[in-house]
Amino acid sequence: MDFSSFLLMRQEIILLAIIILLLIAEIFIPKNKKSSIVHFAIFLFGIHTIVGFLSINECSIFGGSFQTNNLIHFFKNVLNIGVLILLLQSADWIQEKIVAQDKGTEFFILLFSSLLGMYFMISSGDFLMFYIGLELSTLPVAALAAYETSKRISSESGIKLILSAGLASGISLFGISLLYATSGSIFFHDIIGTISASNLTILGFILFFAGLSFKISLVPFHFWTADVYEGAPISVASYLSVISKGAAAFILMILLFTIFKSLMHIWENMIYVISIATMFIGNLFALRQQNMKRFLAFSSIAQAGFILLGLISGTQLGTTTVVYFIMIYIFSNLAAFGVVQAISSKTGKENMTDYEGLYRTNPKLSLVMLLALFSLAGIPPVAGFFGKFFLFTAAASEGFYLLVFLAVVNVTISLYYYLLVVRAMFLRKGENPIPFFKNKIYMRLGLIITVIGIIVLGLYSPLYEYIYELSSIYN
Amino acid sequence: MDISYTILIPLIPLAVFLLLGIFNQKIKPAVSGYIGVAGLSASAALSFYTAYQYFFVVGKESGIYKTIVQKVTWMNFTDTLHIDMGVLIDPISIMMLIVVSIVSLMVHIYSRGYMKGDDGYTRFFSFLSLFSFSMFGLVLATNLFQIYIFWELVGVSSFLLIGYYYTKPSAVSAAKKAFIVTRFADLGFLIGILIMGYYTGTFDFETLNNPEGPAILNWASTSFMGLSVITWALILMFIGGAGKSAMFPLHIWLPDAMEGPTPVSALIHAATMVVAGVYLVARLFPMFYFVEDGFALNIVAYVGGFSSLFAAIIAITQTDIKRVLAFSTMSQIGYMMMSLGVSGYEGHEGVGYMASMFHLFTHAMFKALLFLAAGSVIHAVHSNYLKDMGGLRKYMPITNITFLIAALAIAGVFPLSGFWSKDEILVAAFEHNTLLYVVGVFVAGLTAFYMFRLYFGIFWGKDTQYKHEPHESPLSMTFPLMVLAFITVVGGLIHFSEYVSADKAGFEAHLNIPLALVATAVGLTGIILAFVFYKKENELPSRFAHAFGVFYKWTFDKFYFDEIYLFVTKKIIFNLIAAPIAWFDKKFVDGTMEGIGNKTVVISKRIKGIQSGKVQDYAFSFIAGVVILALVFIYLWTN
Amino acid sequence: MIAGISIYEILTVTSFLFFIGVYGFITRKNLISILMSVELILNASVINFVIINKYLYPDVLQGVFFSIFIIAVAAAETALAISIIINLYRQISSVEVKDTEIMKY
Amino acid sequence: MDILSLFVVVPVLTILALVFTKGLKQARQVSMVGSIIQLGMAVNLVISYFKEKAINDNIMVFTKDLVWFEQFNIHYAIGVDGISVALIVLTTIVVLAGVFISWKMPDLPKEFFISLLVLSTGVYGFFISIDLFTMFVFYEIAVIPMYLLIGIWGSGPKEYSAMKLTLMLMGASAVLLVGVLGIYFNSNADGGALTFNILEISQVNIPFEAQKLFFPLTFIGFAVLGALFPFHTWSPDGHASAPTAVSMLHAGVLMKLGGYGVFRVAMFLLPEGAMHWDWFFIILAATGVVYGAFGAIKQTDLKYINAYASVSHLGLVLFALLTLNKTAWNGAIIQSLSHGLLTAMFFALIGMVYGRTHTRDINKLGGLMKIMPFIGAIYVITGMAYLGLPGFSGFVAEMNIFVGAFQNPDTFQRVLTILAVSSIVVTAVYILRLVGKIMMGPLVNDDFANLPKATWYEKTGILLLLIPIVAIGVVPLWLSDMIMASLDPFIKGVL
Repeated sequence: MDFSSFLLMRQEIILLAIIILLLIAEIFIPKNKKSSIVHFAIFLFGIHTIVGFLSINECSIFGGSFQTNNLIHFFKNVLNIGVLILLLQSADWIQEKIVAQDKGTEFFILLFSSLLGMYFMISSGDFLMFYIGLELSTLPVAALAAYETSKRISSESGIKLILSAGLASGISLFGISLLYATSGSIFFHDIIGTISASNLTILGFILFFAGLSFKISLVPFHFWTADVYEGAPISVASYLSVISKGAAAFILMILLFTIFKSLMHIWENMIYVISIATMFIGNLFALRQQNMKRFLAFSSIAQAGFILLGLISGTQLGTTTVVYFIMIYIFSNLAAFGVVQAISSKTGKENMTDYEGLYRTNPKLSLVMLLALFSLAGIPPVAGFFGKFFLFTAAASEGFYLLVFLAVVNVTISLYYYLLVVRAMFLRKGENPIPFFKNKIYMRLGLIITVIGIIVLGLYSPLYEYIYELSSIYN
Repeated sequence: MDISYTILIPLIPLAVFLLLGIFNQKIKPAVSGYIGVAGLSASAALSFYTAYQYFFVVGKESGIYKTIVQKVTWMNFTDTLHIDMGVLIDPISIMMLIVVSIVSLMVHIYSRGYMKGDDGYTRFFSFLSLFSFSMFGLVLATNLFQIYIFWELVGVSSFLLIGYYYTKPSAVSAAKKAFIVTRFADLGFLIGILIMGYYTGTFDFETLNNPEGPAILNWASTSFMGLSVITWALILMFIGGAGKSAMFPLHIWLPDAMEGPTPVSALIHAATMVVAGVYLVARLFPMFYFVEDGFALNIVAYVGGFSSLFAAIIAITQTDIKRVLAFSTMSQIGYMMMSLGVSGYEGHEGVGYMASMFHLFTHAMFKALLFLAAGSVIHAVHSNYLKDMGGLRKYMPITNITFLIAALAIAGVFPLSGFWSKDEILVAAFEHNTLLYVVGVFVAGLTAFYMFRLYFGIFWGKDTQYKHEPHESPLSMTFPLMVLAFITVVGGLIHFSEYVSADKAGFEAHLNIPLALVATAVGLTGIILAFVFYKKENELPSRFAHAFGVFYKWTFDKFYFDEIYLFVTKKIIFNLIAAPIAWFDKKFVDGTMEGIGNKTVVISKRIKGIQSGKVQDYAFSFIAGVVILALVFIYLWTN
Repeated sequence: MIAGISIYEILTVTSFLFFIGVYGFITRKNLISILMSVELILNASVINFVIINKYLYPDVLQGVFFSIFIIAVAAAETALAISIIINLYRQISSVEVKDTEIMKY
Repeated sequence: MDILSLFVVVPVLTILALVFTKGLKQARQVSMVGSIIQLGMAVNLVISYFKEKAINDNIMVFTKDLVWFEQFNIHYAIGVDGISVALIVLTTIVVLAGVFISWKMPDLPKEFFISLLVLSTGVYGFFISIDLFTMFVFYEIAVIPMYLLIGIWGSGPKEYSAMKLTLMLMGASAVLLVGVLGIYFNSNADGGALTFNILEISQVNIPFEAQKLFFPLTFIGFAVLGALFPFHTWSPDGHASAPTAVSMLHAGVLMKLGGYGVFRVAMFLLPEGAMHWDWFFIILAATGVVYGAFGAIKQTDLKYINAYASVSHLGLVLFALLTLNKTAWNGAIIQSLSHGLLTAMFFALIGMVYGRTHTRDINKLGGLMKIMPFIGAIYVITGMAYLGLPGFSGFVAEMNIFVGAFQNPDTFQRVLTILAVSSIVVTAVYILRLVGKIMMGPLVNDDFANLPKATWYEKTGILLLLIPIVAIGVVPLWLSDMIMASLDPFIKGVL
């Protein structure tokens, strides 16, 4: 292994460099110019995002601990774009609220660390790397969730997250230890060869799966989600619901399709059941939420249930549709969170009733929200429809018609509560609507990118074809 | 022979209708009256020309009046079934053309006087033209579907004209009733057509009516509940005819239809539209006669006979003069039906057919006359009720005379036209069915009685004191009366049997002297009785009414048929079908859908407790989830 | 390899440890105690890794290294958790778990 | 740009133009121009269709095929036959009439017209698609604006109705989606590639078991939009709350998507399934015909009456489709057109009455004929046309349906046919009740005495609808033959 192979970890290294640069900047930027750190961070991350698109070779380094390929690389880029949008959307909030408390740099550092953890998690080649990536991605987020130290709910959400995450990773680790016991290795490529459907393996797998499901917030491992989203700052909730969830779902898919392939007859049924439970529970809870963040939390739980529909097929088609869906989901959910963020940071209002009459005062924001919700609900011609349709196609391709049917029933339920928001914004006039306000450039940019994504991702088919090609390795 | 010009007969009124209808607001009333009369005159002239051409120039071929058809395809159903539009000329259609055009023209002229000053003058004429168009179309129809199409159109014209005074609730409900009852009957007609079309493969009258044709020869090929399907079809179609011709028990709309302006009653509800049912049976007479040995025809006969008796009895007690005339119309149409029903086919056997058509013709004239005269009376005294009339002969001489002529004609007094046609009907009944003959004679007596009750009641009887002194109607109204009276007098002299007969060959009809004497005697008895009862105001009528007691009351209330229908529609259809359906829809069908939605929300509320906010509960669920998954997937569901 | 003690006994112990941790997590009333329970669970895994490595696959030290990392991460996690708890304590003067229930349903 | 894609492009361009308009005046003028262009295109389409058909006897003409998602074999595939041409023309007419009727839209006019045009884009796209996926996409595009249209501009319990309507229709489309996927994954039964293309699938012998399973899903999925009993309850509430133009478009055009979809997808692609399930659904359809008619008798809200009437009339469409007979099918398509025009007309009239009197309760209305003669006269005419009077389109349609339905000697079907035929009487009852109550009789409310007469744009909208109603009713041959010629490929499936 020569030095150049470090370049294969280019994205990780650049991100690490950004973190260090920010640390240095924190030291050298004088106190009254701290707000420039926001521009600096966004600038650096923007560069990082763009550089990320340079192609990379498939590789496996550190004895197989770290591996990457085009699909993983592509997914990292998707995560980058997501985080970039997130940064754009929360830039104003950070400037006004966080930098004022002199905690701006740390915010970025924690966020980037978490992202770095995700890189390692999805690039992991053994359970150790996976575990470290997982923890690296979770722990900073817990800190971020509790970031608004003056707010009680923020601390509460932080403690709930850290404790639940601790439990989940403990259980997951116990599962990994059992898997280690039965297969004799923590390297994925070794495990593939030795894994068999013994009871201990299945137990280990289930424990491990539970730990990962926690991150994707699948039922019944989802309970922390809503509380944490509600208490955490919006950008953190947004990060948890899109980036963190997306990355976890992605790695779950890779693990299921590779090392646990031979357990497919087990996890197929498991996912079947969990998927139904997740969709129903997520939707049923979302129905009566009034707080927008909580609302989006349950909606994102339900969306996770849909992702499982793609997983269940276990084919290249499934891989493609899952990646495609996650990508669309990231854009859609970020758009929704972006609007919530914009309104919340201007007015502090987060309830659905506060949105009444929004269209008449802030038509553009409402339209973004409308598109986002339609995309989440799966209404054409916005991208969400294509994402969902293809997920269903993937499930149906393996004959899971009943599952698809239950999923479409859930689509209808979910449409109901998405329309509740539309109702508040468009149908009602509202006694005290949020007055018109103009967003700053970052927020606008952030929203525009999501809108473009929501519209283009679905209609522009070559993107799907591209993902399909990349996914051929998981056939 | 090219008869394509006959298409203009219906089209001219149509054009008038469109003209008057579209520019309703722009045309001055006087002008629209002239346009209407002019249009109809043109149609009438063409009708006469056609009649002349047909009967005297080109119609007859080797002793038989041929059927001339010209048509175009209007719509295709299947390879064989299609709707054609065209004209069919044969003796009865020509006869109907004449009837319709004469009466319609007279009514148009009459209306110019009668409707003067009315708000909807132009509208009235446009509706009249619409009706004329539809009626001409019906008469000239070449096939079942065409006749059905125009059948519906006359129905709607009738609706519009009955409801002409649309601000009057009674007129509106009468119009609705007329339309719905006939629509109900048309349902039978339509199903009949469907059956006929399916089993014979054609709607064309020519093919259907050909005694040697497949439709008639193969009538027995399919049967349903013991009868040939063709018989069923004919019965169903007769239901349609019965509805339009106000046969028992579908007659209830006709008396109410008198809510329309009187000229309308004269035109539609006396002379033309109501005989459409008779025309329909006559149009399909070979089928009725040959299929299943005239089973359906017997039904026609009995329904007709019963209706005529039933209506005549009711007519005796009614006090609204238009209603008396309406029941009289029903009775006379029953006569025609009965006559058709007892008719044979060939030669003199077919006297019933001929008599029926003959009576249709004469009845149209004198009944239109009666109505128009009655209209003239109503115009003068502004009331429909006998109690408001009496002694009018002094004020309205022309009306008096013409009404008398018509009354004598309908009573069957020699030598007026009614005598001849009624006599032929009784001959036909006598030759084929004694029971119906007795009924016929009895009805003849009743008819004479109630007509003269009416006549004496209006023009003689008590000397009523009028607020405004009544005066004779203007010429525009009396002129049609005189024309129609003239036709009523001379109409009987036409040798009808030579032109119109079931087998189209024509035959020589003779006056059957004994039967004629019986009928005349009965008629005169009726007149004399009426004279005794009503010439001068006296106690006799009420004493007799008392003597009949309950029966009188029943009759006066028209045997409660309206109430029965009301019960069926209001109580059964509205309250027992529609209301429960609406309720069911709200509670069950919609309730289920709502229920699904509401239940979802309820479930959502019920389960909110599991999101308790306690991190330890979450952990418990987490662990429980893991344990359950482990148990299930290690031990239970292992494939 | 410890004489006289087979892997089963040790695994039984770690399982007990694991479940004690789980039980503690679910029942303790104090956030710090819950945190300790999490540590128990992690420790159960740590011992598991070491024992499995030692008894079953002694030639490669994967398990041992894994356990070192777990300990490190657990330390970080605890530090973070404690800091959040302290922050919470500042606001509500309590570290009882029942005081962290304001967000629910 | 090909002649068909224009139908999607022009509305989209109109929408884009609308985005830049300000105020009611500009918005309505832009929409009017856009809709008139569409009408012109429709006329052009009819002419070109006849020309093309003379030299080209493919099932579909003007076909175009662009690959969209290659992996799924999803294409943007378009083409029309006589049926779709007829329905496209219907749509253009109703849209234009709808724009005229909405001439005075007080609240958020721009958004209103945009939503309206989005809806029409969906409808056009649906009618021109011959790819199941594209079709499905357009279907949903057509349905979803209803939520906003009813919710924002509606009246009464609009939020409730809008939600109910949207959820039921989207629920149905969810069921449909399963059906579509089922068809897709069985489209390789003969060894070819999986495809969404309707024409290609129709050549494939989908296994009977699959047809049996997926026909009900596909059928119900579409038929809910066609107000199949007992899934019709969205329609009365939805119509009652919707603004006039939306009711027109919805009942007039959108509900036709149901019948069209049933025919084009469920029955065309799954003929054996259709024959297998026929008995069941035909009972529902026939029940719907009578049930809707009786339901209409009892209602007192003008729009509810019309909504139930639509249930009855569209039940007749489904009934006709299920009789599996060419004549009846022809009738079903004509009925779709006819009902589309008539019901749009009715809703337009109701809108005018409501706009003036501010009530739709028939007990509070009466004698309006005297005050607004034009509206009154048209109301009577429409009523008459609605109850199937000859000379209007309804008659042509119904007769085709009845004659066709009667061609099957099966007693069961005969009974249902007679049941369906009997609805014409019930129709007469509620129509006359309606006309009698509100137009005729004495004036019930003196406040009504000075209500304004119909305006030019109202008259224009009405005449736009009336002319085709009469045209179809008086000279049905060309339309009937155009549709009939397109039915042959369908009939091959079930015979």
